[in-house]
Amino acid sequence: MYKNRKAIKALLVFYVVILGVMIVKAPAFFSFENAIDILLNTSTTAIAALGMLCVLLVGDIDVSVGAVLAACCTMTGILAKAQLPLAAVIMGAVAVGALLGLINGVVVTVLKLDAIVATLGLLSIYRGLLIIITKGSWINGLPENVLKIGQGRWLNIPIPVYITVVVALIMWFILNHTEWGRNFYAVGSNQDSARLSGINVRLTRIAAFVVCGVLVGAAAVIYTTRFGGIQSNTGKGWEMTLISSAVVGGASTIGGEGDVSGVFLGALLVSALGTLLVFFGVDALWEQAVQGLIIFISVASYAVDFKKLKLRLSGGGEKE
Amino acid sequence: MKKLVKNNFFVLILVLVIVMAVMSGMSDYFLTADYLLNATRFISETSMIGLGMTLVILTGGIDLSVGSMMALSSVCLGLTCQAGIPAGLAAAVSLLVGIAGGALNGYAVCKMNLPALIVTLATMGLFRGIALGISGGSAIPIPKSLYFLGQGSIGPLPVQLVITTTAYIVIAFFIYKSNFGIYLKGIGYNEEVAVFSGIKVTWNKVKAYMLSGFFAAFLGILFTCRVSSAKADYGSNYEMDAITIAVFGGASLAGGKVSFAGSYIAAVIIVLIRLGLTTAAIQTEIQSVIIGLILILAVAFNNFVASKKKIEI
Amino acid sequence: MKKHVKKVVSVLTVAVMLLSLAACGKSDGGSSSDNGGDSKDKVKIVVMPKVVGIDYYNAVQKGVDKASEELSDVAEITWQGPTEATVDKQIEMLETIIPTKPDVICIAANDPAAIQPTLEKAQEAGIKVVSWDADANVRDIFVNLVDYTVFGNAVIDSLASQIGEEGDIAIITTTFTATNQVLWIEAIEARIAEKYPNIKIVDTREAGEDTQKANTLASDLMKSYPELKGIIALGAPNLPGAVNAVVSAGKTGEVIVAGNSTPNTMKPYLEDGSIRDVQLWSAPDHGYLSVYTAYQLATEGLEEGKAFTAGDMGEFTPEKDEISMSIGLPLVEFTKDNVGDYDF
Amino acid sequence: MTEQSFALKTKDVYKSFGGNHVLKGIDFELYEGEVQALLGINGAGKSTLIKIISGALGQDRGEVVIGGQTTKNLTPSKAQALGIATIYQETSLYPKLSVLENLFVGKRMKKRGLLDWKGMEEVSKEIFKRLGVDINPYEKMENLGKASAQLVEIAKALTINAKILIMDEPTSSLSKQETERLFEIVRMLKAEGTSIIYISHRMEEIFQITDRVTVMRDGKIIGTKKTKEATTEWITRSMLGKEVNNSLEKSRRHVGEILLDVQNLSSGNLFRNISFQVHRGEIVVLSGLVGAGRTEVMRAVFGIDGFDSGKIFFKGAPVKRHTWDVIKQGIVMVPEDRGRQGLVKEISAAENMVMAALPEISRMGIRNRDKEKEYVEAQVKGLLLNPPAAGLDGGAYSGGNQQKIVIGKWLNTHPELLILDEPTCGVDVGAKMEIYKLIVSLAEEGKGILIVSSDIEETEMIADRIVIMRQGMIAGELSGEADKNAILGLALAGKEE
Repeated sequence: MYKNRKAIKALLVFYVVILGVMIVKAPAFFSFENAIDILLNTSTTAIAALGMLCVLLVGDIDVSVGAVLAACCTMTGILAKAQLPLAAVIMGAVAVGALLGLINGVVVTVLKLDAIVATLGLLSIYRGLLIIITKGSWINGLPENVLKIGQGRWLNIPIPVYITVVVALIMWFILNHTEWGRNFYAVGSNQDSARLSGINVRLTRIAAFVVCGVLVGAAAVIYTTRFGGIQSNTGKGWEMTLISSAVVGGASTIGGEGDVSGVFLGALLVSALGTLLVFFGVDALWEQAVQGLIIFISVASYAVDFKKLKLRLSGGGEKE
Repeated sequence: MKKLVKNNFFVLILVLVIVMAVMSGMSDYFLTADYLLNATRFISETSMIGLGMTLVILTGGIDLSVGSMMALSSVCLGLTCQAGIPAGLAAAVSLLVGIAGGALNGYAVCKMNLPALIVTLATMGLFRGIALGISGGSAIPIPKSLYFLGQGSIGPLPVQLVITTTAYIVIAFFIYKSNFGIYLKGIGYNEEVAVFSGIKVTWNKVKAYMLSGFFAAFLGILFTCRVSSAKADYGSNYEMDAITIAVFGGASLAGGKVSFAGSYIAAVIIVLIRLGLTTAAIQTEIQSVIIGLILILAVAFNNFVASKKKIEI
Repeated sequence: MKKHVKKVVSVLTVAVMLLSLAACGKSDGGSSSDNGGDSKDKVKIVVMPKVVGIDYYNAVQKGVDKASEELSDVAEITWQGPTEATVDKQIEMLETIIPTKPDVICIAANDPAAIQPTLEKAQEAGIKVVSWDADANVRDIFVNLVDYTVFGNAVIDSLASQIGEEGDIAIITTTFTATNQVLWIEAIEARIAEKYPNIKIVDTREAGEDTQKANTLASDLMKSYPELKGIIALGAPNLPGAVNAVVSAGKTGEVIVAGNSTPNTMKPYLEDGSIRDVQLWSAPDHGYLSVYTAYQLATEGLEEGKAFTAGDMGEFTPEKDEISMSIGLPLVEFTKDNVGDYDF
Repeated sequence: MTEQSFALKTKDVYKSFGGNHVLKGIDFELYEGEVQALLGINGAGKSTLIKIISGALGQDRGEVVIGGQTTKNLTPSKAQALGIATIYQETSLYPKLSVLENLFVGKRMKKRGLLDWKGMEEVSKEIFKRLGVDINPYEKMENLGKASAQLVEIAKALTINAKILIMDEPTSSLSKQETERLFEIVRMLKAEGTSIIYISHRMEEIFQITDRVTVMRDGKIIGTKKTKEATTEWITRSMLGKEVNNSLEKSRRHVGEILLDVQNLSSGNLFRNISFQVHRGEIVVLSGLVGAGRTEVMRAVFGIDGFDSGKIFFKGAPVKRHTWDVIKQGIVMVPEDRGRQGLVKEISAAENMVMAALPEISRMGIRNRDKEKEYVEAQVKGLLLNPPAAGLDGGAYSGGNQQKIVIGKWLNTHPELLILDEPTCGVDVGAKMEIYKLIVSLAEEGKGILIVSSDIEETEMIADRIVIMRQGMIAGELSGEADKNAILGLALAGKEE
């Protein structure tokens, strides 16, 4: 149950600084509507980043998520176009995610490959197959009943925001209060002793990939229904967004570390960056550089020892 | 030579021969001197990005920023030339930018103790962002005097081929013959032992990252000279190519174990497959499936061979 | 010894898989029409888009396929493009195609300058070069979509007429590195300077080709510039994102959106009035015309001022331009009345 | 005795790894409620036997009978369910997780299908109380020291009510006090009917705590005796298959001028005001309890960690800040944790042995293979490396020979002062003597030797002078003739007894 408070602390400091700057520079940023929009835009990233968290927790990584997203979106589109009921559409998308996650997990664990290499190869395979199958065409004109998920509101708050909160709560619960969730941490922290403790390491790692696939599938449903159309090249470069979100939120890329609240804050920062920069009036040409810089700084800030900093601020130099 | 065989070199050569056979069966043009000489331009470029990556993987790190660094170097070259700085000096500036970028990566990884994957993920965005910002996104023409580097030939051999092969030989020779090589190997396998052995761990690792940045920047120059203009969108996804090559060539991402000869041959194989399939008019999406499969199978096969060997000892 | 046998067997297995994959790839790959006949007598034409696997070029491919079928007895047409819209991938593909000595290469260049040496090489090898979609610096003829200026003007004119020729507008583009985007934006800026002194471009941002990003950007722009009157969204995936943002902010009619996209994507928005018109051209026609132009170039040659017949599209007359000559497509404006007539 | 029932029995167990026969027909018997010592030099097959009993490995042939029940395809979880708990030598903990989490991985408590964190916390507090230690269950594991980690490892075994407890060198990083407490726990468990397999290289412990002794050699059981009836001679002879000479020549050494002079060294709350000297040709042992700050002082001297105040001189000149400069000055350090700090297991012994000496061997950064070969061969011969070849990967050698490789690495730099941190930790009896002899001969050559050791017998045998540290400070200094009680008194209470 150890929490990586350091990352969350660093992130919170970061948030305070950013919000402070925004209050001075762009008060228009602080509106209910904008807050809701930011949450809405975070929803897909946050949900899928929680999936990435699971894979990172067991000490693996999944760079095929962008292609999995595209596959799940396509499935959502096809099923919705076939006028299937909403539940079936969701089930279908999630099932595709789970299946691809399963393939990822099996390839990584059974062939004993570095996760980054295996999922890199699979990324290329999924993308290729997807274009071959869909012939690269877009899916448009989804029926109203499914669009409600992405576009509907309840109590003036968009449905995806609720979904995100529910998924986050479920993941928090799984990761902290179930055997499986804790096994993710154990496997990522020390695979050998996990094996000796009687944990089925291979199955646990596969499970992490499947959970990741399922959550990407859930994100895909929202992604698809928000705009009612799917491009076959959806999700290109998305793996970097998800990994950044998880890592900025304090997840370790070597496993065993990271939690839901951190990853949620990380996803929020990563996906709100674009909005921040628009309000801040950063020249669009430099947007990417500034984004990279902010992510760099936020990650680098973990290297700062807060205890030492505190010591120094409160009179410091006691050591001498 | 014994060492090479041990590094799955033999397997790679066999794969190469098979690839050549399959490709020449699919297209009549494949096994012609012209075609293959021309192909070496692309092979050289891809293998050069793999060279820096192989070095970084040797230390147990990874460098995702190479593709972006390539774009940044390209744009720097274009802008400095445009500003009227002589071509040679402009190229030197680009290389310096590469080394500086590598030093930034190295500093964050080694001095601040951050995971390489994360640091270089961030600088990947940063470098490309800077390239975009300073260039404004548009293509910048470069002076004709530079074309030779990308389009010229030395005797019958394309310039890139000569440069990259030389770079590989120099680096491989250096790693084999110098203290630096065994230091990197020691650091890659067990950093703490290296610290206790009085090896300048930080400095040696930073050097590896700087070399990676240097080669990425060098590639940026060669590439710019081949296509005769500089642009901020060059080199996207090259980091993935680079990792593929290094791992396919026999490197272990855990560090310590790499093969330069392996990386070189791996680049030849991967590029020849890509080019050959294009020549044979195979659709790119099918190509990507094939290349993905080959990557997974080849690495799985390498692991299989390695694990067999361990038991035999 | 045993180990070596095992190695060889495994390698052979991989090779066989590769072969079979490649073989099946070849059989259903592309629109090459190898339905018998001696291919040596046929005119070989390679058509290369900026990128494959996106909807727009699929629409173009339909036209290419149609022309390819009509010309199947006399020409062999291959459709090949990179999976990423970058010039380096395109150059690499071209370099490997040149040795196969096709008669004509039709190229939609991702970057006109960068691809120049490669195209020069093709010409030296006796290959005719047709640029289409996006121009190149070296070519025998350019099959233009719609002239960049004409198109840029049409977009801004449409927007200006809807916002009363005054107010703040913002532009969402794909990337700052894409040539057509740069030229369109230049045209739009020039037109504003010339005709609409009261319109001001307050911001230009890139969304890639990502509907969600365009959507986020559009809503951010509306909040950041409360006075915003119009948004120009360039790039087929970006326009629906921008329109969606306006609709969900409840600002339909207050903030006008204009831009280019495909008819199927925009149909629901055109029909419910969220957007008045969408500028584009007929993508299948473009592919069709490019193939016929290439065929004409390879067989009878093209001369400026001399009309030729492009299948069922009628006659086109090449006109002189600063590099060689060009022909252009007519602009199509999709509205809710005609959007049903197109399917791509 | 015959009516006593067996807690565990193995019948004719065989195991081989790729043609290498590690176990050759083991019939091992453990009575209920006894503490049985399992002894053997490294490579005798102890670890393999234990892994088979605890389900981590499967046997090729033979049976494992637990509690009268013949097991089939034993796995770690099945073994656990049968009441077998193992405390491994190399700590098998989860560094990034909390102590609480570590205690319960694989056997977490549940309430209505959910994890019962409260319940687990209570149990953990109870166990720590029983162990008499104060460890916060919510502390992150990697923040704990090695001794605390070992205690958590023991606590972990207590969380399942184990019927059979296997302890593999449980005291290797425990202090005397902690060891005593551990023994109390062992006696308590024994009284409760738990059977214990106890593995240790420390003879005194064996006689203190065990009921029977089993000695293994070469994959076979050589013999089992009641501890009361066994003698040290019998044990060592059985382990080695020959008599060992336990005496060391101390007299031939000539103590020269001061080499190392540490003055008032302090660093945070790790250590304060540390002063001592090491002379040429002298063996100084830095004794004390685990956690007294000895390793930390050595790391500071060697330039691995910094320090706040104080001075270190070597041959009159200040010692430099960076490890590479310190090595050049003539100081080297054989670290405590061979696997993690001393030896790169994946590269050859030869490469390990030249790694630190490269600046001297190479010219302008380019390696000189011929010269390297000379250096390596000199060490292989001088250190009696076994097998006498340096081409194998470092990890392929036994513990004692790995230690020789590490020492060889340093001798190649021609040091004048060697710091050895727990040089015989995890080294079997036979190899221990070889290492002692080596250390003595180095001192005879006129090198200064500084040893950190927690092994009192070792200290008595080898030291010319003993510096004792306690709670980060120097507690006192004794001559090499001082007896155990004096050393222990200073280490425990800060005064001689």
